[in-house]
Formats: sequence, C-alpha cells, structure tokens
Amino acid sequence: MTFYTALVIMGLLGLTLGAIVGVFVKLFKVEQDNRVELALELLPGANCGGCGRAGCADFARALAAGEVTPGNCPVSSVEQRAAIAMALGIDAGPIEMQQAVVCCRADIGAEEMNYNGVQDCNAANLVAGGPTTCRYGCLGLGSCARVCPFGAIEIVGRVAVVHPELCTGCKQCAKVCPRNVIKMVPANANIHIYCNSPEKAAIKRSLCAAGCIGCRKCEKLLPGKIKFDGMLAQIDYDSPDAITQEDIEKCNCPVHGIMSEKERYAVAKNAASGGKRA
Amino acid sequence: MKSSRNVMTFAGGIHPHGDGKSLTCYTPVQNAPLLDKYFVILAQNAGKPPIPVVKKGDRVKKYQLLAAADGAVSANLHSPTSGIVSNIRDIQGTHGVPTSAIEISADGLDEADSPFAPIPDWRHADVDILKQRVIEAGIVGMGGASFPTHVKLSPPEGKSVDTLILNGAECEPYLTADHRLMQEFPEKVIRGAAILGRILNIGNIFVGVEINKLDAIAALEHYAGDYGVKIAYLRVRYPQGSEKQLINAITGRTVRSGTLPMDSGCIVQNVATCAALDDAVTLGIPSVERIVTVTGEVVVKPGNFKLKIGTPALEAVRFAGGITEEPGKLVFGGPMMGFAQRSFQVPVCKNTSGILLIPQKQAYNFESSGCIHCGRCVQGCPMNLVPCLLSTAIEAGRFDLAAENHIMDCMECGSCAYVCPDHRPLIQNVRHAKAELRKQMNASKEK
Amino acid sequence: MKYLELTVGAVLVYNFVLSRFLGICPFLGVSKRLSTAMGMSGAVIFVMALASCITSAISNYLLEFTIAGTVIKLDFLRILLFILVIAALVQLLEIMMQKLTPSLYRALGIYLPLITTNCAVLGAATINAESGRNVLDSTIFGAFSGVGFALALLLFSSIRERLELAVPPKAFEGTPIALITAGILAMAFTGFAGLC
Amino acid sequence: MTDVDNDNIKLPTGEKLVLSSSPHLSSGSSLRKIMGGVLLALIPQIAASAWLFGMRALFIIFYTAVCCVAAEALWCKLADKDVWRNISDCSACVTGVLLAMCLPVTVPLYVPPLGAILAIWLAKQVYGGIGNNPFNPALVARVGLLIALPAAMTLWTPSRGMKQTNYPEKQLFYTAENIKKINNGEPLDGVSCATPLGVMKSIEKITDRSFKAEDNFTELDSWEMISRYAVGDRAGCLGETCAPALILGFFILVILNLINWKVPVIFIGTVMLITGTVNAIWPGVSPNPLFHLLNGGLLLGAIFMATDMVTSPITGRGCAVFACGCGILTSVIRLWGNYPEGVSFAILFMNALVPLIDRWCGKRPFGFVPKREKVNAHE
Repeated sequence: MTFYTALVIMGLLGLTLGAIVGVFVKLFKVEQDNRVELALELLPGANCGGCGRAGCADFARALAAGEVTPGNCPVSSVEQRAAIAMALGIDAGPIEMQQAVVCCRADIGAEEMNYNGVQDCNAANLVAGGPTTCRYGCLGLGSCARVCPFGAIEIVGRVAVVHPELCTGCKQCAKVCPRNVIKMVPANANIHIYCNSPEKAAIKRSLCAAGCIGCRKCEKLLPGKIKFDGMLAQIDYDSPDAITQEDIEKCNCPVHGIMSEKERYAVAKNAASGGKRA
Repeated sequence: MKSSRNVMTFAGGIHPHGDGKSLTCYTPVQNAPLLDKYFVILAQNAGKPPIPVVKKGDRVKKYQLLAAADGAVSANLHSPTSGIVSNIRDIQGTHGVPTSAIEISADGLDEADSPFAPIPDWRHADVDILKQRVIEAGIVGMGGASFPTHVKLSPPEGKSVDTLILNGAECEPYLTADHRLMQEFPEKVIRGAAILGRILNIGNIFVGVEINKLDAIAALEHYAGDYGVKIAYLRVRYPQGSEKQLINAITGRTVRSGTLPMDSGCIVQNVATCAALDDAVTLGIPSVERIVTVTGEVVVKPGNFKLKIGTPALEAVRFAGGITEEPGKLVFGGPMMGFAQRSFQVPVCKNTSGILLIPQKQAYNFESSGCIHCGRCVQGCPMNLVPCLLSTAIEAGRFDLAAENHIMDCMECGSCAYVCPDHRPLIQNVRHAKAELRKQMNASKEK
Repeated sequence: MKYLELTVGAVLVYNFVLSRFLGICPFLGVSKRLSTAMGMSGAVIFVMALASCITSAISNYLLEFTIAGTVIKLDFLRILLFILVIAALVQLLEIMMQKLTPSLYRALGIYLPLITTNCAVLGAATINAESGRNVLDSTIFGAFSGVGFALALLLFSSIRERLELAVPPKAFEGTPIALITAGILAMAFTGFAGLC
Repeated sequence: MTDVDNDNIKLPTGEKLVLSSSPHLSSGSSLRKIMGGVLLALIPQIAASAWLFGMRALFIIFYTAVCCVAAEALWCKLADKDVWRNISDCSACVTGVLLAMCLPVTVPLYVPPLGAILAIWLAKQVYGGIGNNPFNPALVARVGLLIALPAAMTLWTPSRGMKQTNYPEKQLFYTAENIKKINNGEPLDGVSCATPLGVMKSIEKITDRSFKAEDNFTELDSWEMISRYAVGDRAGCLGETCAPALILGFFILVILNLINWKVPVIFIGTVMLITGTVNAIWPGVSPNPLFHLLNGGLLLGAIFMATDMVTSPITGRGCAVFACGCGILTSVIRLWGNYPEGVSFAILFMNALVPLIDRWCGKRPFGFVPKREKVNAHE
C-alpha cells in the first residue's frame, strides 16, 4: 500500500512540476547561438584582452557575429585560428604570429634621474615628461610587466626585457607603454636594434651611451636588411634575407646596438648585477 | 574691526601651516637687470601655440610681435627686449618636454617699439577696440592656466554673465607676487578690472583677497570706490583661489560639475592679468613681463622680481642672491600645484607666478606604506571627493571605479596629498587616471 | 513575539551561512561583485521562500495520512520530494532570468542552476519539516533564512570588493583571503548567540 | 641694485633635482605620529590598570605589545618585506597594547602570543598589512580568544578595592575558603570573581511590568555601586575599568585630532538611550544606563576600538551610522544575548558593514548634478 501511494505521489508531483516547467520554457523562450560556445571552446581562454575586447567570451560573440576574424586574437596559434575558422565557417584573417621587443638599453647607457612618486610608467611619464634623460627610452617602472597576462616581461635593472619564449604577441604591453618603446615584430625574428630615439645624434649621444648614433654604417654594410627611419636604424623584418649573427659581427656597430635577444638579456643581467651606474 | 567684516569662504580645504609667505611679502618688487639672452617659449597659452613671424637673424625691438596667434584659442607673443633673434629651436619646456622657443640675444639697449598706441580714454572707447587690444596684447590668464583672456571675454550666445571676480586670493603658500602687485600697483589692478567690466558690460565687480593681505586690501580700497569695484574679504584657506571655490565663497553660487564658471554667470580673472590688461590699454604695451616670486628656504635673498618673459630660472635665482645649498627641487608655480622642473635652464613664461626652490630634505615627500582610511583627505577635499578611495582604486588599475567616484571633478589642488599622514602620491594617481580615462574616451569616440 | 524570534533567529542567530555553514558554494562563488551578489540573494530568497512553502505543505499533508484506517508514513520520500520541488523551482527561475535579466543570468553562470544543490535551501526545508512548523511559519522561516543568506552575501561581497583593491601576499590572494574573512565574519556572528 | 658681488653668488647646478608630482609640501603628519598619539592616549588607562590590578597588569601589557611587534617582524621577515619600516610605524605596538587592554590580568602567559598571531597575522598581514584589514586586529584577536579559550579569557580577579567588602560579584563566585584566603592576606592570583555584567546575566529577567516591589538589580546599580564602578574598582579586562582614565584618553585623542569625537559619543549615547528606555519600561530587564556606561568594555571600545581609522567609515555621516549600529548591537547583545559583553562583537560586525556604509554614505561632490540633468547641462 505504502509503495503504491509513494508511487502515485511521486508520479503526480513529477508530472505537475514537469508541466509547469514546460509551460515556462514555452513562455520565456530565448534564442541561442551555439556557435559562440563553440568558438569560446576553441579560443585560448587567457582572457588577456589582446584583441581589444572584454575577454574571450566577448571575442567569441564578436566572432559569431562576424565582427572580427580569428586572426584578431593575437594569442592563438596558427592551428587554433584555422580550427576556429573552419568550425565557424569563416575567413581566418591574418595569421602570422608576433612578439614584443623592448627597444631600449638605457640600463647600460643612460644616467638615472631622481624621481619620487608612483611606481608606474604612465603616472611617472606625466611628471615633467618622465624621469629618464631620454624621452623615448624605457622608464623601467614595470607597467608592461604588470599588464602582461603571460608573465613574459621582466624588469632587469632599470629596463624591461621580453622573454620571447613566453611572449604570445598580445600587444598589451605595447598598448600600455607611454613611450612606445615596445615594438611588435615577427615571432621568428630574434635579432633587433635596441634603440627607440629618433632624435639627432648629438642630443642622443649626450643623453645615452647606448643610443643609435645614426652613423649608417650598418645600412651600408647590410643593404636590404637594415633601413633608416630618420636618425634611427631599424631592422627590415620584411626582408626575405634575415639578418644573422655574422652580419652583426660584420657591421660592428659602434654602440653595439644590434644584438640577439639572448645577448640582450645577458647584457641586461650583467648590468643589473654589476651594480647600478653612479 | 576685522570681525565686523563679512569674511567669506567655502567648505573643505586646508590651512597649510608655515606658509612661507613672510619670506617675501615684506620686500618690494625689484626690477631685474637686463640679460644677454632670453628664451621665449612659443606655447605659453592654453590651446594652439602662436606661429613665429620672425626668423633667425631678424632684428627685433622690445614689444615687437614675435609670433602671431593661430586661431581663436591662441595668443600673440611679443619680444621682451630689443636684440637679434639668434635661434628658433627646441628647449626644455615648463612641462618637461622639449618645446619650440625663440632665442633672443639682447643688444642691451632695450629699445621699445610698441605695435599699438595707448587708449587713455578707455571709458568711452568702443568695446570692440578694447576687445581687439586684449587680443593684440597677447593677454593670457596669469594665474596658472594661461587661458587666452579674450576667449573668456566673448561669452557665447545665450550665456549671460553678471559678475566679474578678480582673483587676488593667492592661496598658494610661498607665493606673494599677487600680494605685492596689489599693494604696490593697486590702481592698475582696479583699473584693469574696470576695463574688463566695461568690455563685458558688467557693473558687479569683486576683488577677492584673503585677509592675510591687509596691507594690499587697504591699498586696493583706496582706489576701489573710484572705479566701482567691491573688495571681498576671504578667509585664509587653501584652495580659496580656485575658480569654483572663489565663486562659491563670493556669490554663493555653485558651479555645476562639467560646466564653466560662465554657466553660473561669473567670470574669474587673475589680478595679474588685470594689471597686464591695464598696461595694454592705458600704456599701450603688450604682456612681456610679470612679477615672479623667487623664493624658498635655500634662496639667499628671496623676493619678488619683475622678470621679462624668457628669463631662465637660473638667472632668476642669481637675481635673488643665489642659494645657500643645492636645492632638491625646482618648482614653477606654487608648492601645492606647481610643476617640478628638470633643469634650471627652463625660462619664465606668462603664467609663472613663482620660482620655488625646495631643500633636499623635503624633496622626497612621497613615501607610502598603506592608506589607513583616516579620512583627512576627505575632510580636506574642497570638491567633496574621496581621494583615498580614488587613489587606491587607481593603484589597483580600476579606472572605472575612479570614474564612478567622480574623479573628473578633481581639480588637483593637492589638499589631500598635503594632509595625508601616509604621504601618498594622491595627485599623481589622479592625473594618471584622468589621462587614462581621456585616452579611453577618445578611443571609444573613434569607434 | 514568536515571529520576531523566528525572523531574528533565521537572519542573525542561526544564519545559514555564518552559523550553520550551509550554502558556502554560492557564498564564495558569486561574492566577487556586489551587484551579482544582490542578484543571487534575490534568487535565493525567492527559491527558499517558495521551496519552504511547498515542501512544508508536502511534509504536512502528503507524507503522513490515513487511507481507509491505515496510517501511511512516507517520511523516506522526504528528501527525494524536496529535491524534486527545489530543482523544479530553480529551473523556473533560470528560465525566467534568462529571458528577463540576461546580464545577471550570465554573471551568475553556473551558480544559478547550482542553487538546486545549495544545501541551504534543502536545509531550510528539512529544518522546517523536523521542527514540525506549519506552512505559514515555514514560509516565513524560509524567506528570512534567505534574507540571512542575503545579508551574509552582501556583507561578504562588499568586503571582497574592497579587498580587491588591497594587495595581500600572493599566497593569500583570492579564495584564501575570502575564507579567512568569512571565518572572522562568522566569529562576529557568534555574538548573536542566545538572542532567541 | 646688484650690490651683491656677482662672483660670490652660489648658483644651483640642478644635479640633485627631484622630479615629483605636486603638491611639494606636506603637513608633516605621519603614521608614526598618529600611532604615537594613540599610545599616548592609552597611558592614563595603563597607569590606572597598574594601580587597580597590580604590577602584573603592566607586565601583561608590555608582554602583549612585544608579542605583537615580534609577530609583525617575523611575518615581514618571512614575507620579504622591509621589517624596520613595518615595525617603526608603531601600528603593531598599538594593536598589542589594545589587545592587552582586552585581557584579564590573570591571563595565562600562552594567551598573548596566540592573540598576537591572530591579530597581526590573521587579521592584518594576510590582508596586505597596515590599512588593508577590514576588521580591527585587536578585536579579532579578542573575539577569537574568547571563543577558543573562554575559561582563560574570563578568569577575573577582584580589583584593589574589592578585597574588603562583600560585593555581589564576590558573593556569587567566592567560596568560603577563598574569603578566608583574602582575609589572611594570601595572594589573590587564581582567585576569580565575576564582572558586574556577568552578574547581571545571571540574574533572571523579569518582564512583568507590575513587578516593582523590589528592583531586580538593586544590588548592581545602586548609587554606591555606580560610584565604585566610576573609579574602575571592579573586576574586568585590564583596559576597560577606569572611566576617568579612558575619558582623559578620549580628550587626548580629540585634541590631537586623531578621532572623530562623534563616534564615541554616538556609540555611548545609543547604548545609554536603549538601556535607559528598557530600564524605564521594564526595570526587571535592565539595570540603569549608568551601569551600562561604566561596565564592560563600552568606554574602551567606543573610544579606542570603534574609532580605529582603518576599520571605520571615512565620511562623518558614515561614522555616525557606524557608531549608532555599534550602540544598538551592543545593547541588544548585552540585554538579550548569551555573552555578557557585546561591545567587541558589535564593533566587529559593524566593521563588516563599513564597505557598505562607505558606499551608501558617500559625499555629494561639489557641483554634482544627477545624471538626467547632466545631459542637458552638456548640450
């Protein structure tokens, strides 16, 4: 008897509640796009904001809505981008990978200025133009390191250095830097010119011993690999013939401004441990 | 007798102890000797910098036009002395970044040649002629913002202005330039105010002066009646000289957030601006020099000097007898809102009211270990904000939270950082956040 | 007086989160923002009040009755039925919220359907059944238990919003510091012991 | 005019120029000065406790302060923070002295180190150190100890003047043997009695309003008793008994501008108002308000704990709400709760409410316009 009563009660209650829920589902129907979920699953999920949207979920919505292409996510790998494009049936967009480079060697070239205040690059840059002698150099207060979602930037001594193996090219650091000293370069390049100042050679030389003095020696010796933008030498990353270690030795830059990422890190470490300049 | 006067003030604010005014407020204004070189920075006004009309090698006379205004929000620039334009190049500006300047090598004759004539009969002169004179003479707000004065004098259609307020509060510690100006040249100030009143067609003119300048008040009162100007006595309180606070104290009106004083029917002008305007109208000379307080504990003979625009800070310090010890900071303007400079080569501009040298032991004044929510900044804030919360939010990168808490209303008067027992860099944080928020706003506008 | 005791007891003295330690999952999960915490609070109050009402009716009238002289006791069905009711209620709420407040729906995320397994709701229903309260008392108790949950969540989320601006040592960032705060909050609540 | 010899003028080189944001002046106040001021205000009560409870009181205060400073130093050492800078602001020392103020004189020596760990580590440093803690560290430690070690924390001994007469606190807890001990002048350590609030809790409440024949609390709130409480001659925590010393401390704090005077006044006023009302309506439920004012930690809590800058609201309006809430909760717990004393629980609970109070009792900015109007103003 108990058994049957229980059965009846359970059954009735279940049916009633089920019916009510069913009615509600009909009443409050919401259309959903399952492509958003799909895209979200395929995205890296770092929520770095490198795409300029509020996290991966927002980017996924924009993807489904056709506002962006998978290539707008700077963090995803080439394979991921292709997978997303295929899953959503859209164009993949630009898929070349990038990385960040801090183009400054103020740690070994320039004097430090006295500064008292907020330890943040953007805040410091507002105080009389920033506490560095060079207006284009790295402030070294670590705003980029704090904003990097991947922990790829280290402040060595007074200057930020990017660890290329950790960098995903999300551009967050380049966006936050008040001096625009962080450049986005192709991920496979590993030799760079570490100066960012377009100023005249005389001014530059009075401020920093490591700044490019614009002697154009490298341009002459390595035509096509190095180009000049005003007074500042720059590596032509689009050149089909990539710059090599031998090239660096060949042109023998008077301020040793051209170097590989590895060497740059070693130099910075050495300068930081060897005590600051007086 | 003082108590019978109606002393006006506002809510909040601070009273800096030992305001350092006694260093300079008793000594008369001195004229500075002529220098070899002057560096006239082009961007001396808020808005667009004027365009040079002279070129390298030109011979110029004193008062000759050096650069002409570029558009409506810009101001003419005139030569401070006679000589040769030896260069036009980038020099260290007052905001730390290199800026274009005209270098003039003085010939020592100081030969004057004003481009315009005096208007002695200004009471009956055409208003448009007076207005034109303000533009010609390159008058800008000399209190600090250096906003071209003629812009303020043409209220847009539909906005009626009924009160003109002269800002003689000089609430910044250490500065006494306006004090000495009002005391030694009261008629210039009052007459300048009357001319402004005529241009704007306003009879209701106040000069607001803090009651720690009784000698200046007495001097002003001597002339006030003749020109129909009223003196408003202000309580000694920082920032009494802030536009919004001044209007609130004198008229009782509240300038709403995001609006201009004009929207509340008021126009505020600095007393030094009025004196410059009086010079331009009654003497027919443009704005090429100003009274600057050169002061600080490490200065040998602090005082007020009539300096030509373009005088480097180093020379100003030389006039003041040099220093007793190497200073830890060079500040243009007052200690509360002034800007620290990178070098002593920075020249005096039209808005440089003071050159302040701060001893080394006071130079590192920001060292924070953590906000203890004491609420002193909240009591001190004249804008009724919560600076400690703003600053904490900014340090955590929460600019949205700062915006929610009305950070844009902050006028960076520095009262909060002054009273902070933890010596937090509150104002720098605020500036950082404002810059960041403006960037975001522009970005969203572009979208 | 009886209702005062019932309500004060439910809100303060036997606060579900801070005295009985029930419903910790959403307490930690949705307390990062005050606004979402408020939304969650509303949802929980709604579910707790309704669930208490319905489950109390069930336990009072359906679980023990006499048919043709035989007393039928269905106590063993209690938890089963309660969960059924709660799950259905949460489903209703979810469907409604998805339509009416999509942003809150998204902010609450997984914690909304998880109200089903929120032991505070089932706890309230069970406590009601065990103390033999009538339907009105049960509903009041359920509603105010929800209010108690809301109070705890409100306090906690406002503190967490402030903690977000603080710089705790790395090891304590996030959940550890939240749990310590909850502990101290619970300590403060012990002071209400004996009020009723 | 240039009577100065130009060659002898010393001119700045600008080598040592510091770049920083305005303002370039500071009022000269500092955390250390603030904390020093609080310690100064505590000195009268420290002296009073030494007089009332003997030299062991001084030792306990010193010992607890040292424990707290040591805990702070240890944490900073382990967390790789600047040890000296964290200790030298004296905040740990203030926490230590305030915690000692909440302990009975007979407290076992293992309690203060535990309290220091609770206060400095759990309530302060895990939140990131000074200024970040949402709860008052001293109170967290006190409440934590009270819950964990109720016996050790309520081991009251009679104060100086209580040894002679038979007060109700003694009658309840004194055995004949102990009285003999006192009469023989034997040491009192380990001898316990109750606080007046504890006695109050033990008296059964009578809500019958017609009950007027004999006041339920005559023994507790007669004038004789009140005047005894007023000088602090009663059992209790080290820092809570002597009202004149605490009030002196209050004036020191107010003169040094370290606290908002409204907080203690509103806090105490609310408690007195509520207990006074209850006393007037049901004399059998509550003793008179003076009893509540002078007993328990009300004065200590209101003057030194509720005014803690870190854990109280920022605006004046918020402080008033905060103090009022503290007063209400204190009265409710004292009159109807299980614990005889409600001050610390009340303040701790209100600490939790501070973020909400700050949010809802904010100031209206100068010239603020509500959103709807603002749009028009811009157009």
